[in-house]
Amino acid sequence: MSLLETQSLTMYFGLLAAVNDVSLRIERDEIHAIIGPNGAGKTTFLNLLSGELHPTTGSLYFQGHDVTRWSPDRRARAGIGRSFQHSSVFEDLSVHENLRLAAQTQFPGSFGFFQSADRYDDVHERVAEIQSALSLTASENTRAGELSHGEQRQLEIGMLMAISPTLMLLDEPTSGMSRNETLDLINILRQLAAKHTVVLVEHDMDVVFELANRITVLVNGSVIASGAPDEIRADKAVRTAYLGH
Amino acid sequence: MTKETMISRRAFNKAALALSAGSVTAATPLRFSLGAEALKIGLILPYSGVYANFGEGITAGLEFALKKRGGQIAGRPVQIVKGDDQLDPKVGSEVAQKIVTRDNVDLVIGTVGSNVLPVLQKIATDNNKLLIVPTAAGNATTREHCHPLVFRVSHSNWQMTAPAGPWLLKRGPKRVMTMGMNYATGKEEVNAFAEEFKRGGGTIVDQKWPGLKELDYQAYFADVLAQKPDAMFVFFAGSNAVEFVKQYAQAGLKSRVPLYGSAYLIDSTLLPAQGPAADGVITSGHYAPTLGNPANKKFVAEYKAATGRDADMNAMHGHDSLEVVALGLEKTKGDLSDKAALSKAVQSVRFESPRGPFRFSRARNPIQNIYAIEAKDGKLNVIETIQRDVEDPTEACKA
Amino acid sequence: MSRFLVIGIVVAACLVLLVPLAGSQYLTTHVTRILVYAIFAVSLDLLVGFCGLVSLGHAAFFGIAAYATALLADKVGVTNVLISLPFSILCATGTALVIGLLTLRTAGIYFIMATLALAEMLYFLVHDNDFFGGSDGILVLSRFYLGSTSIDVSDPVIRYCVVVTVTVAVLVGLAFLVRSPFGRTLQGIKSNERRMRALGYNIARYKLACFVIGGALAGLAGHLYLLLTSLADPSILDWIHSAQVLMMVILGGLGTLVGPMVGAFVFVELIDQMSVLTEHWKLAVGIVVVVATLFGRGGIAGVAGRTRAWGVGAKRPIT
Amino acid sequence: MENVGSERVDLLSARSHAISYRAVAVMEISTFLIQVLNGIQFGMLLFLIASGLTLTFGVMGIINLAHGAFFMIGAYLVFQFTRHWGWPLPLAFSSAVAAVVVIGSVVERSVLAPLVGRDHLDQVLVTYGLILIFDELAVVFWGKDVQPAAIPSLLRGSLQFGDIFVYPVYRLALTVAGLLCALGLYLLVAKTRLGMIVRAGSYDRGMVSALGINVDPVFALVFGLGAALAALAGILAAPILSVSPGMGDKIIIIAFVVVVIGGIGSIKGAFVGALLVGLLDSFGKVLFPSVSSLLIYALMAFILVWRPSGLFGKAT
Repeated sequence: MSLLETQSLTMYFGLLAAVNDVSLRIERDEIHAIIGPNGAGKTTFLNLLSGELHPTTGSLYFQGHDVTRWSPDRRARAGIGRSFQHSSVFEDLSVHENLRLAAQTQFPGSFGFFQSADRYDDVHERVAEIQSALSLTASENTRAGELSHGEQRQLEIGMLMAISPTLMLLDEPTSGMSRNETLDLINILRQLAAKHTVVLVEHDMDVVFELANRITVLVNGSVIASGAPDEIRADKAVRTAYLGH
Repeated sequence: MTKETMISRRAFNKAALALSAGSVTAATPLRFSLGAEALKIGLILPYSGVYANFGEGITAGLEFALKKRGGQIAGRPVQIVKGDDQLDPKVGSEVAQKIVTRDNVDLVIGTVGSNVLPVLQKIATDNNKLLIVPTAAGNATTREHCHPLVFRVSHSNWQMTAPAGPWLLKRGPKRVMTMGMNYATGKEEVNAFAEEFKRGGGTIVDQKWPGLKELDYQAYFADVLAQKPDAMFVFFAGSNAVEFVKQYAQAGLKSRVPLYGSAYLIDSTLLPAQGPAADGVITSGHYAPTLGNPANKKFVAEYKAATGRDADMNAMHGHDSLEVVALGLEKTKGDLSDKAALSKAVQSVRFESPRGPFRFSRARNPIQNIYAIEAKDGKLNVIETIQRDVEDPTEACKA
Repeated sequence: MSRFLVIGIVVAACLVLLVPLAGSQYLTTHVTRILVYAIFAVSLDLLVGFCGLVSLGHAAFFGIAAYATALLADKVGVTNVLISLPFSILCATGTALVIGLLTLRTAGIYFIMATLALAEMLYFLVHDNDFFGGSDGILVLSRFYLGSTSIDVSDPVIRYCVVVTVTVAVLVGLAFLVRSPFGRTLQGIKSNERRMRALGYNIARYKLACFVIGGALAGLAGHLYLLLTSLADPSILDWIHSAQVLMMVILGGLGTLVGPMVGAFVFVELIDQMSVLTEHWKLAVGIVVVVATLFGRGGIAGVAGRTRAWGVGAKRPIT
Repeated sequence: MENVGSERVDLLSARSHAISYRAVAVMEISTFLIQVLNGIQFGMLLFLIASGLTLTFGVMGIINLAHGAFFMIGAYLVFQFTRHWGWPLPLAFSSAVAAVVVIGSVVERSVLAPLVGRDHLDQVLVTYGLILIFDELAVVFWGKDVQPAAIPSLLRGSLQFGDIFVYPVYRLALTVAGLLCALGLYLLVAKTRLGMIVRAGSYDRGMVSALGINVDPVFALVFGLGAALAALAGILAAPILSVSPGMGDKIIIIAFVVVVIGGIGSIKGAFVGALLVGLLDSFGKVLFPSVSSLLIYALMAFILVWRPSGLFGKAT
């Protein structure tokens, strides 16, 4: 059984099919990249997987359950975590608090009404781990809104790490990053991939071919190719339609 | 509470207050021997909000009357402390608290809204102050809630319209429809009329109670046409009265179903805005500026000369409130410390008010004439006296 | 918490304790009233400032509790606060639960208008119904007591002590609440709802919990208000009343605990002083509200926070 | 005595219920027709105000509680121009609308433009503050008394068919004026470039700026149009309502109910919402008098539970 399976997933905006009849299987432990030109429907597809959008037709199975109509939070609790294309951190809150909010979802015992949130040690430890893994410890008391763009992207990944999802949906994690920051992030993602299944939407082909062990190409909402990186590299249709040479 | 127990508790209360609060002002002897000590009157009225013109009119009338008395009552100079209750009980209770307990006035005159009066009365009587009510007309004030220190100068709601019941029957209409704003005053005034009308053998075909926030009464008029009553008796006040009278005339109803109502429907502040729509409408009330008695002629002329304004019901209420205080205090020689004597003195006040002869009932509500007043060409004319010496039922008053 | 704030709170607490000793009954009841509104404002701030729920119907819960207390006293003769307090809070909480379930399906302006609509329905229900005393409301003539009749809560000084105790309890409780995981979650929802959902939080449930707690606290304020004035009348259910409390919260500073209390004080005093100075006080209050909202971001607490010279540290992002 | 009194009231209200139920059963066709006319007429009045509100929101994203002030100012200005300055009605009428547009633009530039993109909360508070300011300015300029407004002599009198069907000419004129405005707005929104922007705005406000439009003149135009419509409503309503400080406050909340029922930003929604509220109000007063005040709020609550973004609003 695949971890995630989509069956003829289709999403219309008005008369435009942003995602058209996509049937795809995401296997456990793979890094599955979704690529395609701008406007190909990659982010819409990711939103369908995370539950921010509900498909016009088609269905979606996660670990064998039909999750097509599930809300985003229910999917998150079931183990589908995501990052956003434009950093979506809690700008008014500190880095530490951002991570803590993510981490506390993993400790059901940590939901009190009166005891201070800082008194829950297991949550605290988890946050500390992530902070040091991402070298964010120094800026833990900084307002997230004041972080650099690259740091915000890292924090975004950190929050995803904190909820430890079975399936990670990453929407252009390296967008707007410098070369060095991108290299750091590739290392982090590689470590993550060891423990999680990842669906990666990315336009930086270096990152894609560096990390992915399967690639699906979307053009105008439809899948034109899906396979191992080498196959995709060699695929004529992809080269003409997308890579342009 | 009887007068005796109240008085015996007064001293106790005062001592207790002084002890518990250590209040300097409360502990100051209220003996009048100081002579020139100013008489502090708290004046709590709506100066903003929908009935702000009531507050203004009453104040103007009161200040006029005070000026006529040389600014003195029973030899004491008068200091007036004003408070705006905004026709809002939340604000009213705060303002009353401030004027009664902080400014420590000798007596309170207020207010217009029957929704604000209960808190005002509670605070005034809890602190043993004389309260003169210039307008607020809720029946309960001089029935169940009556109190030896609470005097009303205007009228009770019942008084305003009850005499119109049998009177209207005599005029001809047998089947009457009523309409009144859906709040305490509207209900009391309309129901008092309806009750007396039925007692006399008339029929109330239907009763409508439009909400306070309603703007448009047109929807009710189709029903009036369908049920064809002989007459319509209504209570509306303020801007709602303007809207109702205009819309009633515009709907072509005035010539089909004659319109009657409480005097609040067409008072002289509203008449200019109502214009010809008010012509021929007859209301029942205790006062109109055109009353022919000498006291009124004098009042209207002097008031106009002194203030430049036309006298109206509110000015008369303000004027009479001050007269009641002045005449009462003259009997006690300006002394307010003996509450029983004070209550008795004010109770026995009699004078020729602009509205006609004025005296208090046992429940401390005026006994007065009720007139039929017709609007004609921008004037309010008294066409006849509906009933002389109307007294609000006093059975419910035990104090 | 900065040293300045601690000192400020201690000074304020001392002043509050000294009030009855000043010996003025007016001052005592006046401060009582401000404290009642402070609780009311802080309860609304829990919704607006901590959870991002802008409600124009919050006075409904305040009013329901005041009416529940008045009806209990008037119809049943129960004037023991130990009974009427829980009863009235229960009524407010139940109402908040129902209104919350209905309105939280909507968002943004729709939520503002939905809360306003339901509160207006309650207003008319009470206003047009003789059981609730109609337009004049219910005036409670008997005195309230706490447990035994020897503790007379209608006495200004005792009532003051009760209200001060409750205010402190509410503040301490809320201070713990906003630092708890639950409180932090609310702040997360206000900051970025979409992200919270992606983290797996069931937003609707948290919002409802917040709405109901806010409603219960507003009910507490409503109960104390009735002890103070003895009158439950329709104007306390009016949406204008909600708007006024919203102004207190904004004036004082959203998302803080002390801010709304300061806002309540400033707002009450502002209207009080303005209405003495000029008949056209509404003009002045209107201008203050417009200017304060346009330029005074973060309210009084925010302005004080930005003024570092005052020593109020602006380093801490939250609390 | 007092017990007897309250019993009496109950008896009376029970009686009036019985009568109104009977009225339902035998509601004659002419009565029914009159109520339909009343409903449409009140609806058109509401539409004139609500359309401005919904435009302001759809295009600028601003919730303007002070929209009722334009309604009030329009009525007061006509009063000032005709009564005090003796201007002929057409001149007074058009000058008043123009003046309100100017006042509206000043308000828009000075106070509302800075609020674009800010919290609804800030908008609610600032515009509530504006209500206080405008209402009090009316008191300062024209006093607290209710001011007169007469029906133009041409439109006085009422139409009569048979015994029961009597209807004021002026109200018919008001209805027609409202319908004409609705038609004009429809054409504006359906056929013009401004209309396209409005439609884009009601779908997604981000789109307006994405279309590369300089928003400032558009905002000013839309706001001015909304203010003009509200002023028109105030002027037309003045002869049947009362010209007094705060006259806009009573109607603005109902107008908001209309906007929310129809879906914020949608002119079509405002039109349908206005008719629904107008008819419900008119029939509710006759058929369910004891709860008529809360009916429209109940309708709104019901619609929001059913469709959380109103009838024609963009689903969120």
